[in-house]
Amino acid sequence: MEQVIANGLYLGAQYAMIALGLTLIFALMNVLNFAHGQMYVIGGFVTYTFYGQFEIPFIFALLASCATLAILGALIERFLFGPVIRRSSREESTMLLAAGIAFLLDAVILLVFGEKQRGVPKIVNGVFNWDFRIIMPYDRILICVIAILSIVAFISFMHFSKTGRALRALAQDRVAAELMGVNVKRYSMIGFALGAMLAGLVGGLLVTITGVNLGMGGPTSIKAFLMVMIGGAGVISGAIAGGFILGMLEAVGLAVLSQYGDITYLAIFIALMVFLAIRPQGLMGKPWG
Amino acid sequence: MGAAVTPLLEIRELTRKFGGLTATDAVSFDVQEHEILSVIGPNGAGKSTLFKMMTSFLATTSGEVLFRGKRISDLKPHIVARMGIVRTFQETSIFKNMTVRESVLIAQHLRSTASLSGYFFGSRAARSDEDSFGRRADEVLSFLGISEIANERASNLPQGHLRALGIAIGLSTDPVALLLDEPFAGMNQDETMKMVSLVKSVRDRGVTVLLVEHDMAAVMTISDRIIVLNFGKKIAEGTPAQIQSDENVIEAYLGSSDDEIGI
Amino acid sequence: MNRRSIFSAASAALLLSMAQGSVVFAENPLLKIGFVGVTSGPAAAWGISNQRSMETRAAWINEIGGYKIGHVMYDIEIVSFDDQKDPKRAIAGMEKMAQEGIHYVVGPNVDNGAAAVRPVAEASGIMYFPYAFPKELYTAPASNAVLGMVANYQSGPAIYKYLIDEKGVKTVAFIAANESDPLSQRDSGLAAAEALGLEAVSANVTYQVDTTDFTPVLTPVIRTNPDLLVLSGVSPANAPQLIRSARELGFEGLISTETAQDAQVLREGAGDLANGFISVGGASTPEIASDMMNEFVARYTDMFGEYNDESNTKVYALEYILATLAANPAGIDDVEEFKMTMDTFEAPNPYMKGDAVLRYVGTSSFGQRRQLSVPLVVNVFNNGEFETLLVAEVD
Amino acid sequence: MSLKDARRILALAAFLISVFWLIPYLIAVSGYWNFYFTLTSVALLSVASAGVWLTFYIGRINIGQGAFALIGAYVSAILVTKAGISFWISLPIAGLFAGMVAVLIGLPILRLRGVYFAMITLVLTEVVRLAALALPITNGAKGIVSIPLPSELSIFGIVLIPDFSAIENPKLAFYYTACALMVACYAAMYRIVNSRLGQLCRSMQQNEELALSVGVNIAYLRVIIFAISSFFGGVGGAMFGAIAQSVYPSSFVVKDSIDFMLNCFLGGLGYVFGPMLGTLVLYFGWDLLFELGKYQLLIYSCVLILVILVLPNGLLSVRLSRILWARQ
Repeated sequence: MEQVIANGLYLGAQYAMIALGLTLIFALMNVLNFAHGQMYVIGGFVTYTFYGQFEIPFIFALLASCATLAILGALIERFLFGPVIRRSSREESTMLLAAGIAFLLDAVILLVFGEKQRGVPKIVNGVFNWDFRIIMPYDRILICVIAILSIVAFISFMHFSKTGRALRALAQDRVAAELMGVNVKRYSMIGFALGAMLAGLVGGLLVTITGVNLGMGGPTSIKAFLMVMIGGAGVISGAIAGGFILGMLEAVGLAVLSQYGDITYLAIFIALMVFLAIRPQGLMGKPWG
Repeated sequence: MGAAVTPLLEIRELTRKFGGLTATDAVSFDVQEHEILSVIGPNGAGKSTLFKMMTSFLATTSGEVLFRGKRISDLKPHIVARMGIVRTFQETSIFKNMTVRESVLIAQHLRSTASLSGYFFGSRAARSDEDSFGRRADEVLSFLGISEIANERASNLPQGHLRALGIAIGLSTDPVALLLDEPFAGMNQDETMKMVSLVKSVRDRGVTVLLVEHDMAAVMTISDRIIVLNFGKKIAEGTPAQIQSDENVIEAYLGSSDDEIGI
Repeated sequence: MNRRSIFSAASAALLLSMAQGSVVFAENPLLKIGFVGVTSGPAAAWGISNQRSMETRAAWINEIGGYKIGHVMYDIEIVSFDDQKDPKRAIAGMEKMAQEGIHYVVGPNVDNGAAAVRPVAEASGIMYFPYAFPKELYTAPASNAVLGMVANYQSGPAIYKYLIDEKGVKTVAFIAANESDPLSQRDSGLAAAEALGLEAVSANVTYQVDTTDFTPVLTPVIRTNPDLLVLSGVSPANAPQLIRSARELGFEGLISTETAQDAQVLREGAGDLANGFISVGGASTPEIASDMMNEFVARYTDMFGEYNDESNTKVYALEYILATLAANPAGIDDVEEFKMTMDTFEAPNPYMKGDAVLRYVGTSSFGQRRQLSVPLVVNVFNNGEFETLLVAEVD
Repeated sequence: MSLKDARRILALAAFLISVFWLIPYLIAVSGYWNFYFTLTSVALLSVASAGVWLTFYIGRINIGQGAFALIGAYVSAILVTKAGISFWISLPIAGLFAGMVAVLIGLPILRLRGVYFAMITLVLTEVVRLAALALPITNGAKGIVSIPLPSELSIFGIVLIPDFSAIENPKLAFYYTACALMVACYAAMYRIVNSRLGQLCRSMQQNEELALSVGVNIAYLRVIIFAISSFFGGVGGAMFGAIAQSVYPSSFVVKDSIDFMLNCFLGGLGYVFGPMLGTLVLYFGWDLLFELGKYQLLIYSCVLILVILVLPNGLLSVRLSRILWARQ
């Protein structure tokens, strides 16, 4: 049981981080960013290239991932989402753009980084083993701690910095924020860059444990959608809660239903559908239509 | 028993709670046929909640609504609408991307006789529906004096026309009672006066009109009777003259910092 | 109107590009061999290792003046189609091959693609060489599909038997992705293991293909403490994670799979934890690789920057097609001739040391010769390299 | 007859002639036989996409059509292989079954809007795939293979549709069948959109509360529309199963669901024939770029993004075609 909870916590921390960036972008622009997973993968590959190939210290490689993705995110918002959102008559149209970008990033990843699974040397060796009740490699514990710290840092940033407050105002009500003097164009770009950067950060962190390959993008996006839905779309605390809940669900589900293997995920997904049908706004979201 | 006519609508002890908050608290009143009845009160007094419950858009926590003596609470909203109790909303009460005439055509849906498949295959009932809807739409538009904007898209209309469209939509349903949610909000003096006469002419067609409104001047001119809510409770009921001199009402309004209300 | 103009523009574009295509190779007549498989998306590694090994070999042949079939030297052109792992696309790809007049196609890489292209291939007279295991594809009345590798229901027993005899394995656990191919492979692996008297202590645990962290998945499996953990139909991307998680959870038994893996990927993803991991490979290990194999690897690395060990088994399909055609040139336009040759065809295996031969097998599994005799090489991973554990042959 | 009607009839005639005569003629002349399958796919995928478009029409983002296509494919395959029913009878049953499932699922989930509905439908695709893997009747991971070609359909001894395995060119037969399905499907859509039904749907799409308050039974309407939408998905899926002669749990996956949705976006959500054009461009486009080899996906996605930048409201928002496509 302790192992299950530890697994759930660890999974939850990494999921929550993936969901954070997605929900931020969703809250700001009402865009369901299908390319979020691909951004995560790029983050992983950048860290792989710098840390695994060029043997630059891990922390710098991680920063390189963040920077790359922040720039990429800013460019995508400035030249793609921004114009399309302004000109399309139904805001769902951005989904096609998001999917197009996901295809594009997939193509770029394939051409630049290749088709193989990549991994990097472990950042910390050794396994924490508490009498076989909890077994957790040290690098996972470290990543889990970094993830939680990053989440805390992100929340403080959103609450206490000027940029963060502007972003939250924007997320709450675009028109009102504009009236209050928030430069909507500029902060949309910053917000998107920040969301993308979070994807890059978590990609860079997780490459040390899970490695990275070009196929991880799409499924990651979909998993992130699920977490965001569980917690409530566009709500930061919801994304975090959603991440931890999905992590726990998987850990517990896999432990309890393991002998029925084939239906573990079927059960999880059906439970999700029922939950969302009953409580569409998720745990903490506001109904949105 | 007395020979009193059954009121059109009886609101009995209507209560709605949202979590710990009581939006309306045991509100009771009657609505007589062919009157214009306004519900006023400071922001958050529970006026809109009341309207929503009367049209079944919101479930009641307790209490009930009777229509011609029959209970209509808990019926589906479109059933209540079909019985003739129709609500229009605040600014958003339009179909943005439809023309005025299309909107009015849609609004007659509850008088349709054909089935969905009838419409698909163009059955005789469907065709006769379409004809009568068309005639009726033109009649409503000319009655409200907005025939010239029949083919304009709603999203392109100015404020005043939007409200008229809202009323047109409500009126096309051929309602027994029309519940208007802030029909005068955001209008200037001129527009308001036009609207007031419009509402009166609607009543003169035999429609009972209920209003939720902030604009006191308009309310006082237009209403036969007024209900005042404060913090979910009914604090007064009477003719405009009675309400203007009611101490509870004056206190409620002075006590609130709502300065748009000029009592 | 719109539709028509797009259509004609499309035809024009296609004509143009085809015209160009045929100008480039002018000296020898061109023999086109097709590839329909997945070269993008999550499973890209499977198809790309296939496609690249074919392109490497084709470039090599063309460089040395072509391949002699009958009295003619042919240049080889590889025509590839990315089916995105979608059976609908795979059919379109096979149609495209038929359109190009191609009679020999390598692929598709997965079960549903291979099943979906069957009607087209049979109607258009195409022999295809899938890397998919469903027996219906190779058993009569089907006759156009040739299994391009060793099926897991063939390699599994060989591996299990070896492990029982040499390592004293008694209990086995299976884990598979919750997808058609791995699940089918798990089921047949399980049947084979039980037939050999192994006790299966856990065979129901599955994981989603998109899993990145296998600790929760493996926890209950490891609890059963098997002697052998089989990763059924595991993709090269998942293998290192699975191995790593199992070892970190304290698992000390053997781990094996019946699919081909890449040493570099294992090295990066699991490092020393992958030591002792048993997988099926081709013939690039030093013990058995011939000079030709070594040159192939060198050329592949030259062309694409990095070798992929999965290509060890995938180099064979093209070689078989060409060698069989050389044995009976009439097969170039007529697959019935090719099929007749298959029963008796035999040629030396250029990629392996010793006297191994290329021939068609499969009579015991399919009742007809519809499988390439690829050497069943079982490798064990040790300190970053594969070492050959045993070599066997399928009949 | 007004000029507008005359133009419409002319456009329809031109369309029918090009689909049923000109394209086969061009293929026969040019010898590009492989276009038959591609165009057959386009026709069938556009039928499924039409369903997605219908749900967009009532203001719901549907990323679950893959689920219904898979259901349809399995129902037909099971009926044909296990119950020995003629494919032509199984085809409408597959559609109806998908529609029935849609009613059951739709009742609770159609209350949701926006991304919430979208996400549930997305999960639905995965649920159906996993169920297909787990249920015994679907033959699990091994799929249903070796499905016979559609057999003869005759009424009172009059052969309506010949046995596909006996005719010389089943490709052409499938092409005609798929196109006939497509034409029927879009005719039905056109009729829905241009009848009062369409007005009701649009009233829902634009303002559900108001529609409800003027007496539109939106709960009923949206279930009906969702069922029709899924019917199209089921029929399209069943037909694909017949062409591939096999069905696997992965025959229609999340990616397909997303593709169906993208087809609608690309063609234009405001146009009945949007999904048809969107499917043609997205699906055919990929095939045409086949010559680009490893740059195929790169070029494809760049072109796609450019199109969205230039025409964010879909291809049909270019107004060259007022004659053909009734603007909504």
